[in-house]
Amino acid sequence: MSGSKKPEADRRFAKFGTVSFTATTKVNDFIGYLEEGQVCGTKCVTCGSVFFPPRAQCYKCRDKARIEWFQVQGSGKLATYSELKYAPTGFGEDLPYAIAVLDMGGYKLFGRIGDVPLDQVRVGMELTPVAHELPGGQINYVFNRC
Amino acid sequence: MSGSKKPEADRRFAKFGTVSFTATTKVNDFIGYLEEGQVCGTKCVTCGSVFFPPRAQCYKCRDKARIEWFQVQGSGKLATYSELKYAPTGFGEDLPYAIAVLDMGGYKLFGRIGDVPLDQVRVGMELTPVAHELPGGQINYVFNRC
Amino acid sequence: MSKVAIIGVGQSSFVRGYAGSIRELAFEAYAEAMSDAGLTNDQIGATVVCSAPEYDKQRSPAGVIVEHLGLNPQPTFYTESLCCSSTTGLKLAYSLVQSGLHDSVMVIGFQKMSEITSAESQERMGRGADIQWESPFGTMMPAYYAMFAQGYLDQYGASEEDLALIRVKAATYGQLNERAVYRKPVDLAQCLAADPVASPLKLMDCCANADGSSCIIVASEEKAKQWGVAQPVWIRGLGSASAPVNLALRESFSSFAAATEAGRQAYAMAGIGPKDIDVAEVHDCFTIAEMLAYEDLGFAPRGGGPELIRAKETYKEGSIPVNVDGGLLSKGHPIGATGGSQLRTIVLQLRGQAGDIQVKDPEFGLVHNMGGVGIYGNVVILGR
Amino acid sequence: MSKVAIIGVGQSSFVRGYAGSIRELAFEAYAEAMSDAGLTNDQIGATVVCSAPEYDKQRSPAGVIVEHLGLNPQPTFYTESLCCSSTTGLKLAYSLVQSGLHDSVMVIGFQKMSEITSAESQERMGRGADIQWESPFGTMMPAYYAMFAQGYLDQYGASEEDLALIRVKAATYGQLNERAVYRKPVDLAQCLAADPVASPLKLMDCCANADGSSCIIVASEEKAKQWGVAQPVWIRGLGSASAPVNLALRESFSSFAAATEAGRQAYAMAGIGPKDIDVAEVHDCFTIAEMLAYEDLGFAPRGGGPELIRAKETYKEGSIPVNVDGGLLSKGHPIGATGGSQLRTIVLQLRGQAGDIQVKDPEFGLVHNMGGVGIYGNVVILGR
Ligand SMILES: [Zn+2]
Ligand SMILES: [Zn+2]
Repeated sequence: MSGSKKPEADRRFAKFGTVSFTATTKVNDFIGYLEEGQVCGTKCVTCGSVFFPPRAQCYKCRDKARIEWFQVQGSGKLATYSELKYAPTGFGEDLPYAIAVLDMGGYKLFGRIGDVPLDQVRVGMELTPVAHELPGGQINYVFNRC
Repeated sequence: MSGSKKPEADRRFAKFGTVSFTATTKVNDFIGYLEEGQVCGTKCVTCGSVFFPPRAQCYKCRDKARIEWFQVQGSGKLATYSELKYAPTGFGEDLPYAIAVLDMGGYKLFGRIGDVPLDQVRVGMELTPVAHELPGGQINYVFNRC
Repeated sequence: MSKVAIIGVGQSSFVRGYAGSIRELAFEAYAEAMSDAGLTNDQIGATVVCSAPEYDKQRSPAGVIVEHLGLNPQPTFYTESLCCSSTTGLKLAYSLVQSGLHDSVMVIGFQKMSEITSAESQERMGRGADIQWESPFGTMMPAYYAMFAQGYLDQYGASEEDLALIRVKAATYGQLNERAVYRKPVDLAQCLAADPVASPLKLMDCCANADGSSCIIVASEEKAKQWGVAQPVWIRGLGSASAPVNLALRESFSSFAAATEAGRQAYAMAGIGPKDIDVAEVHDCFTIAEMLAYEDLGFAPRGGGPELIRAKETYKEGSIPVNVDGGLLSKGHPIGATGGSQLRTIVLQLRGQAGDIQVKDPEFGLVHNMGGVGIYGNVVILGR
Repeated sequence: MSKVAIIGVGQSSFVRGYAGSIRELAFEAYAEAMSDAGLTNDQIGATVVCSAPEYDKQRSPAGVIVEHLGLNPQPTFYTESLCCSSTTGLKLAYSLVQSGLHDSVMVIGFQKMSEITSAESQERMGRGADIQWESPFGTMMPAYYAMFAQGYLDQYGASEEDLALIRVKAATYGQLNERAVYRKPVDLAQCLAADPVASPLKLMDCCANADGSSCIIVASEEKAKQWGVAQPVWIRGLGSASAPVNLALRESFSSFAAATEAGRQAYAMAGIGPKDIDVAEVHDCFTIAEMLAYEDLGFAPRGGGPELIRAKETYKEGSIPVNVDGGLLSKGHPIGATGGSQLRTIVLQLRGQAGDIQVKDPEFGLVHNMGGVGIYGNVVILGR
């Protein structure tokens, strides 16, 4: 996989999440893929490290790193979660919602529970990460039933 | 001298300067005096230390300190100054203006040049600190010709 | 290797809405510690100022604080590691003394959380996580700790009642602490009936914000003797570690790797084990945090924390008294001041000056102080 | 006492608007320093992360940076002292090694000033002063330094042209520095004709903001030998001091007491004097700052700074080459990264690896790094 890179003006990451806090990153292609419906991580071909969240740099290989994108596929096990009764500034409209960690085996994802009713969420259940459009042109990913 | 103290809701310091950045302090009486036209410092009666800016605590005497207010009187010598061509956020309307340090002998004041045309300001000139009302109910002190 | 002593401790009252500035707040702990140590400013070689800076309007707060305390021209070192800033400060102070650079160092911790509005505070809380990959999902501190509570309860079959017992203990001692922000009694039913905040944590599982300051003065063994310090308390063990910020990179949701590693280091340096600790202060920003600390520090085996609190072993009369000053759950949690407050409690215990909460003849005390959700972990072992 | 070495140095390019996050920016200096030292992460015992935090959206940046660099579970110590944060970091790193707590420590300095908007940046600048007693008058950094320029020119009868000569020197060398943000030639007429910013300082008297990172790796003498470091550079002298924030509490407006005191300490620790220094990096955020440094460090007597620059004695071929990498005036000033960049230049000089700007066979080099308007002062002396 590859993606276009516009170092000077690439602020795509401002689209990530209900409220985005940072816009400039070398892994902005994550947003490009997400908009195409793909949740992607990166791997370093040199050493085999798998990165989620994705990274454009590998601390094991430094200048010898070769970074490529890969698509997160299949399902994982819910490692833990919490349902929020209060939300930080800007997230009030989203309540109630749950944040969670999904264990994909070789790596984990931090994100939100998607289409599971909150009273049915259980640690250990199988869920799948999927791209998710938000109001106002924003986008994130959520963990849905398989 | 003495002044009333209302620990819970005393936010008088919010009136200090064109833009005030902090409202809560144990030397809020400074504002009370300033509104009466007096620029005041404090002294510790126990050890004789003179404080400008005023302090409600004395590090030499700690729990043995006895703090009293005194009125800044007479004139001082201009130690240094600078005329600003750009201003920080919120101060644009004040341009042009000069910030300065006035040496009163036993203590100094950081403040603004008052009624001296900026092209006539000179290091060493004699000036007097006076209370100065600002738009919007704000207040500070400036250094005026004697 | 020569030893480093704590020779003075001080703390302000922890309150809601301190009626003064940060420099005035810092003065309160400073004044108490200086009187405690019997020093004057010329005997302080350097300062380490500790806070989480986003709660202040003042940039670079160390400058205005040391100016107000009359501690120029001594150098000042500002440090931040979220909620464990002042135990990080203690480690730096130890190293500045042990390295021979300074004879004595003052560690000043403070936080005036009421300096900014509650909305501003909320916004900053959101930025305490990984702002690129976590905050955009709508995170907050209680929900993070709640994820560890969920992970822990699920892994070991513990109950929300076990967590509530920790709050009941905290309130038992908080009532005795005149400097605590929360001094009301709390019973089990009240904890379990409290409003949910982030499942499975409820209101009574969470500590309160507070404004406060703390001050710890350390000195070389030589200076402690020269200055005639009556009851020096020695820094016996120091451990500190970090973990990834993003929870996606953590191995466990029923323990904190940074706390476990910091504890291991501190025990190794002190040459003792968990059974040698006579009194401990652990970081109980939430009830689950104290439960994890029991196990991360080896006071209980993995999964054995609930039995420890059910048997009241962490009460003052138990085998390992923990947070008998009321903990953060009662005292409140003025971020930068918290670690220093914990250190002060242990120093007073080791000196036999802890009053109502004095444990019997302690030889070793331990402080466990965490930054963020297990991001930074510090463990300090003090001894007579 | 055993020695502490600098065994690796790295720096990013200093640029306007870095196209990446702070963790990615920090990586650039980290990667260069690690390759320079020939180390892997398991050889790094701890990190000290240095910045001025108000320019980031990320709270507690140390956490995300060490996560990204793979430096968990090692402890991390965040420190801030405005523009001299990374030389403060160096002193802490020295003490962590010299105390025996860690064998090696990495000092990471960074600043991404473009992370926030220019209006937000302006607002924060206003809060760099004493927010209670100075900021309400409408202060900003150039005006503060301008007050020292006014005080200095008045006291010694120096001219604005003397200040401009310092900028001309900076530009001479900035053209040679591929990592500098400002690489154009500058002549005297251009300096004197530049728009006024805050009298008597004009545009060319001021350095530019920039995004950048720096990385310095220190280790014990034992480890430096064990790891086969070819050209260790030794930390010979360390000095640091503070001064009151509020200018009303300063004695002089033609010198910085904190720099003078820090220099005195560093010379005393190294057992040498100003005449023994072969190359120096001084904190030239404004031209007046370099002029004051000449005198505060003893390179010239009080009032003798103008003669030093007029005679080109601080050029590469002069008696005391200063800022021959272009200084902050050319490189730009990414606050937390600045001190580390200065240290890197001196390390390269002492190793004979400074390329076009190499001075002849230097034995001792000096770094002078100030925080705020003389609030914090650090002086470091390095030797072969
Ligand atoms: Zn790799
Ligand atoms: Zn006094």
